[in-house]
Amino acid sequence: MEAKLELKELTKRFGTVGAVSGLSLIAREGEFLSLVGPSGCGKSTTLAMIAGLLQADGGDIVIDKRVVNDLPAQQRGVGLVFQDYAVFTSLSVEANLAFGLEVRGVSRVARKKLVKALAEQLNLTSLLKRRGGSLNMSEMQRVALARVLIVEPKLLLLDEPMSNLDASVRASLRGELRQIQRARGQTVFYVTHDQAEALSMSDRIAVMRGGKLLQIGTPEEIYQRPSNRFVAEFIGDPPINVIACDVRRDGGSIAVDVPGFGNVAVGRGIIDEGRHLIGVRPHDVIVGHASTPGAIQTTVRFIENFGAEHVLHLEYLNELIRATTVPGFAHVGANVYMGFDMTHAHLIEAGTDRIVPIDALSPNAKDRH
Amino acid sequence: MADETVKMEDVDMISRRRAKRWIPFNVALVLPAQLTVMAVVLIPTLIILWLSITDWQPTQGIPWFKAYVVGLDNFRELLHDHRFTAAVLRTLFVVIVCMAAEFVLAMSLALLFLDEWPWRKIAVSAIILPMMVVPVDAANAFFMLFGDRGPINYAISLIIGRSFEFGWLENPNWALLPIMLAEIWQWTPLMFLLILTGLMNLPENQVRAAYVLGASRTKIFFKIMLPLLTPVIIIALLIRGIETFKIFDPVYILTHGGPGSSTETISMFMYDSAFEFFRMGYVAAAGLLVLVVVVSICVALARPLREHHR
Amino acid sequence: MTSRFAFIGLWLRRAAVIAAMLIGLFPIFWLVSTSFKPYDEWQHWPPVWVSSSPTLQNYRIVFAPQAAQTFAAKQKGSIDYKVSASAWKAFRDSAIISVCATLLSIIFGTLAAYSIVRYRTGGRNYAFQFLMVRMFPPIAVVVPMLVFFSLLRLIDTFPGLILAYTAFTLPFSIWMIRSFIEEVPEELEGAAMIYGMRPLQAFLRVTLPLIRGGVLATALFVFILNWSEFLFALTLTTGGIVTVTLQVANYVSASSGKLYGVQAAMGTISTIPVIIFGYLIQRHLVRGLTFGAIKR
Amino acid sequence: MQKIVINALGKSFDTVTALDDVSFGVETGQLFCVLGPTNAGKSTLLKTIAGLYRADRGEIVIDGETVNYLLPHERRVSLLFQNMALFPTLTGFQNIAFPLRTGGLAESEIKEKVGAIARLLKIEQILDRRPATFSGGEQQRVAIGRALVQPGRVLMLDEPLTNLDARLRIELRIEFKKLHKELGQTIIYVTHDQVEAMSLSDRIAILDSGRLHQVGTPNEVYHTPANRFVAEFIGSPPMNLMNAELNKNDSTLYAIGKGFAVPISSRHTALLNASPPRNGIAVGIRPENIEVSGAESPRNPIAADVIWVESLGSKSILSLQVGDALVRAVVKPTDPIQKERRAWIGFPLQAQHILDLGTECFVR
Repeated sequence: MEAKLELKELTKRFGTVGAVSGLSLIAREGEFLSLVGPSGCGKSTTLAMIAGLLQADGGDIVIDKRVVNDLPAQQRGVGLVFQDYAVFTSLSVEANLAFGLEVRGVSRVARKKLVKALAEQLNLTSLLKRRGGSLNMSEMQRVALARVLIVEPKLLLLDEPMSNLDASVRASLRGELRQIQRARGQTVFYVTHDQAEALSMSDRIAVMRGGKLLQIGTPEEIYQRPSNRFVAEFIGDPPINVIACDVRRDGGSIAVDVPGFGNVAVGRGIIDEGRHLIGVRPHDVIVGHASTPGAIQTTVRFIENFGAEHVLHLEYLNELIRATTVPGFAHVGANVYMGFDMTHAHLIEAGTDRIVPIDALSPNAKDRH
Repeated sequence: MADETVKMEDVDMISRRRAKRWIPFNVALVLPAQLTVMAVVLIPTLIILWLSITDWQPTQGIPWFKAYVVGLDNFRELLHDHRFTAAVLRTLFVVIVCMAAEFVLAMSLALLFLDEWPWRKIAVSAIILPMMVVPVDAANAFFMLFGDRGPINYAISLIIGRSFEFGWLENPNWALLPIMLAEIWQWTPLMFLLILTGLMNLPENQVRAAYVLGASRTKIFFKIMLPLLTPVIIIALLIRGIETFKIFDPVYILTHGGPGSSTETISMFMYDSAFEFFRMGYVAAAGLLVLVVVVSICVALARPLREHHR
Repeated sequence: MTSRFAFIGLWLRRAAVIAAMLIGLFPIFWLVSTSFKPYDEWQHWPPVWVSSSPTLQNYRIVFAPQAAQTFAAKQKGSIDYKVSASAWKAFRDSAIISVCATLLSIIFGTLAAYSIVRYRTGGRNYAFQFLMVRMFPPIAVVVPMLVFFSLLRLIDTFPGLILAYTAFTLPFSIWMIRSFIEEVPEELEGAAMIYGMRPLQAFLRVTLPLIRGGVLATALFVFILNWSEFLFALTLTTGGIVTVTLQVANYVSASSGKLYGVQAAMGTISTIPVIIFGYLIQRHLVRGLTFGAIKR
Repeated sequence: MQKIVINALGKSFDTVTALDDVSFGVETGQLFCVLGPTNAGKSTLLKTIAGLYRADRGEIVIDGETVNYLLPHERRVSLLFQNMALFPTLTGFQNIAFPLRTGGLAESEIKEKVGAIARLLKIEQILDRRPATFSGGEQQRVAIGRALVQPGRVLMLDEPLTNLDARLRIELRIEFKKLHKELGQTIIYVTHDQVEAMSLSDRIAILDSGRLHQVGTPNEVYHTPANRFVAEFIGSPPMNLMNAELNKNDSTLYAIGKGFAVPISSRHTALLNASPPRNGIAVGIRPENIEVSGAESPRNPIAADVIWVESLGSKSILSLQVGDALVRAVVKPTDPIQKERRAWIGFPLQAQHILDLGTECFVR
């Protein structure tokens, strides 16, 4: 598919502070691309540069094969939904939707028709006569989205559009937004600090930190094969467990020992011997009521109840290890056995926080059966 | 057991006292303000009600409360008093002209100050200087400027090329102009300051959103910024309208309502009636009429202000 | 986005700003300039822009009655004064009245504003009745006030004028301070109350320090209003108390009209404190005057 | 013993009813959540308990004492405001020490107590700075410190995590649980996020428009919701509710809707016979209880179109079209059904909930 948006070595400094440094990425035609990271990572700055509200200090912004660095915002063909939605509070919803058409010289009759059609599509018909200032947050969000969609931008930019909404509303809007995007084949560039939003909506996710791009890939890639410790810890709820381990080289292969568990896995990869870290998702922590090979006994300290599943916090040395179980599996204070399913575990190199690709990291054959 | 009962009642007493005291506490806080206002506004208003139906004049030598009741004669006379009706109409004319001029000037000036440029702060300070001049002094300055041998006439002389020594303040057709100019000169800065601050504090993202959507600057101004500015404009006009309606100082200093009664405003008319002709009953009636009109206009106008203040 | 309004030519805009500044400053310049002119330049034709022989004569006349008499004698006795008292008394009287009335207005106004904001006292329309005071043309209440004041023997006294000034500035005190209080989240007072303070104490110790800039600005604004007031001073005094504005208006000679230079001198010195205060409060003034319509 | 009892509490502002006949009790040492959407009246509830608002009706009892007419500080409760309400002119230290100042403690004692709290919350390094320089997380910790330094009879937390980054939220959630365990405080925790409420609390009260819908343990409100609001508010994704008509066939009661027909359990049948619904019913089923397979079978008899897949990493959520209803189901991230366009679903009898559309309450 063709590249709709390309960022080449994009850079922005505020004073001496580098907000974005050397960011390069491509958003393909019709793709939903999320830029995710903690606050202050430079994602909103990136968005403002693409929209034309901020001047880049270095690098190129290419939209539809055209360098737009020096174009004013209006001529870039982008649509922007602000974090605070910026609905025109003094205009009616109808006038809000018609605004972009009006400035493009669309006739009154045609405007009315287009507004009506889009309002029906987005369930806004009942709001059309209301004043922008009288809407609640989730209504504002839909109006802001519709206002931008109606002019059919080449690229739709969304700046944390869910952060002002209640959790319950957020979850239902995720699906809605994604469906609208699919139905229209709209290229979307979505900025958020919420990894759940990014995972559930995106075709691809770019993880950013400190102005730099750490990893870009499909949600599955980002979740299952993070490139470093930050991505692994940032993505996933409940978060991944990161535990100290010892790596031994054993001929062409390496062996991973976890204190208390002994040798948990073997595989092939390039990593120095010594103390490293291992990341295991709570789903891959196996909890049982009976002793199994490779499992150690532990106590349940807390339980987080998520309704459909419970997350146990299990004592391990001076830390707690999270494990996902079915509801009602154990109660607080219960003694259970825990072990690791190592097939999806990640080996994190100490010092660099890089995740080392290991061929066939597998449970130690000796302990099996 | 008896002890216990007493204690329980004590607790109950404390609670009840609190329960009762709760409301008076906040009322006590507004009491000083409320009493001051009542002393200076409410009681005089009651007195005005009485005086307006009498023909009391201090020169009659009888105390005001023994004055002769004439019923509605004062009001009847007022409605047929051309000097009064002329003063009312003239005041409304001054209010409308001044507000319009101040608004247009202030808005155009404020738009010049939206950009950041060097010396901007100093220019703002210079432009708002007139509103800080004591009004009586400002009126005196305009008296000098518009004197027959003042700098205004001199400037006109230079332009038309011959000596021009027009008596602005002595001419019944022109005397109102210096008064209004003094008022506009003094108070455009306030309107300017209000509108400028309003403009600088508009929700930035709405303007940016309109910009990204492709709207021209004129369009952004009329369609987005102006409506957002409405509450500020209403308040600015309200403040200025109310104050201009009471216009007194420049009239008193510049013309004292003259020549004849050609520049007499409502305040000036009432002042003269009270302190030149000592017709207190008549002035009271006029004051009452004005109060009723002003209060009803303000109650009507207050709605936008109140709604905005939720 | 740097220049939202580039649609008028840059130079045209600069010229307009300079013109506005000149128009704004000219009357003030004339006032100050005249205050240094000797007698024969006051109404000279062509007008004298800046005196070539500046004099402090006018200022001397303002402050020293003897100087005025000598001056009158020099002009062949053709100038007879309505006022011969020194301006010092006017400054003193004005200061007493303005300071007292301002303090009362601010104290009463702060308490009332606190009650209205935090306790919603009197419901939604209560604060509005205070604003209505400001809408009354003062002249309409002057006559009954004279009657009422004479009953209480308040005419031509400090308490009388202070009472009138306090009442007519209260609307501004209440509404301006109210908008400043509303900017402080009530949770701050809430926290102070939960952790040991009584309600009024919480307001005075937590909220008031945060809005002191605004309260000070309101106080200076009210002071300016009081200092510049003319109508009440004119009608509620009978010669015992003379305010600054009265003093200015009274520099009128029975035979030759206004004493331009003396009025200008008095005007210049009476306006100086106002201008100083005015610049001090400029920042807070707008937010207060718009009663919160402009958010920061 | 009951630490706090709220009895028929009512509060209105002008014409808006913020709290309407709210009653519940909190046991000593419990972490009690009040859960509801924005403007449900949650903050009003806390402020009324703290004495910042006066209750119009009803009673607030703390430790057996009616506190309605006590001043806030006399109630001896702590409240963490949603906006933190740190005193901007005071340093971090002074903010935390604030509640101690009225107690007449010696300066050294105050230092010691503040120091202990700061260590617990790991904020020792910011004690000298003003709140304006704090990050969101730091502000929050200082505010907690101020609420904890002089332990009140109850600690109330108003949306303490709402203004934070999603990531920080996940981390701090468990910190609250730890803190609660360490301090043994009675806590009332207000939130709009059902995940927080479920994962943290001992009991949950669900509040909407000033009215309580249900009070119960997380398991109770999740597995036996009282009404539609609770069922749709709790759970992510929430419970599926599919409208249906009752139909008797061979002595078995069936729920028949557009595109599906399911038998009704004998327990529900008995209840439905006892009080027949007037406006039909809805069949409720939690997404994780739906079985999805690629082929029709007696276990999975209902045909559905896969219209949408959300991948959350550890699981995937399928949005399925059944008749005209949208049904969501949770499957493993590796489930091949995600690639299909057509699926067959079924759900076990015991996982069914029956909602009476007349009363909007579940049949129990």
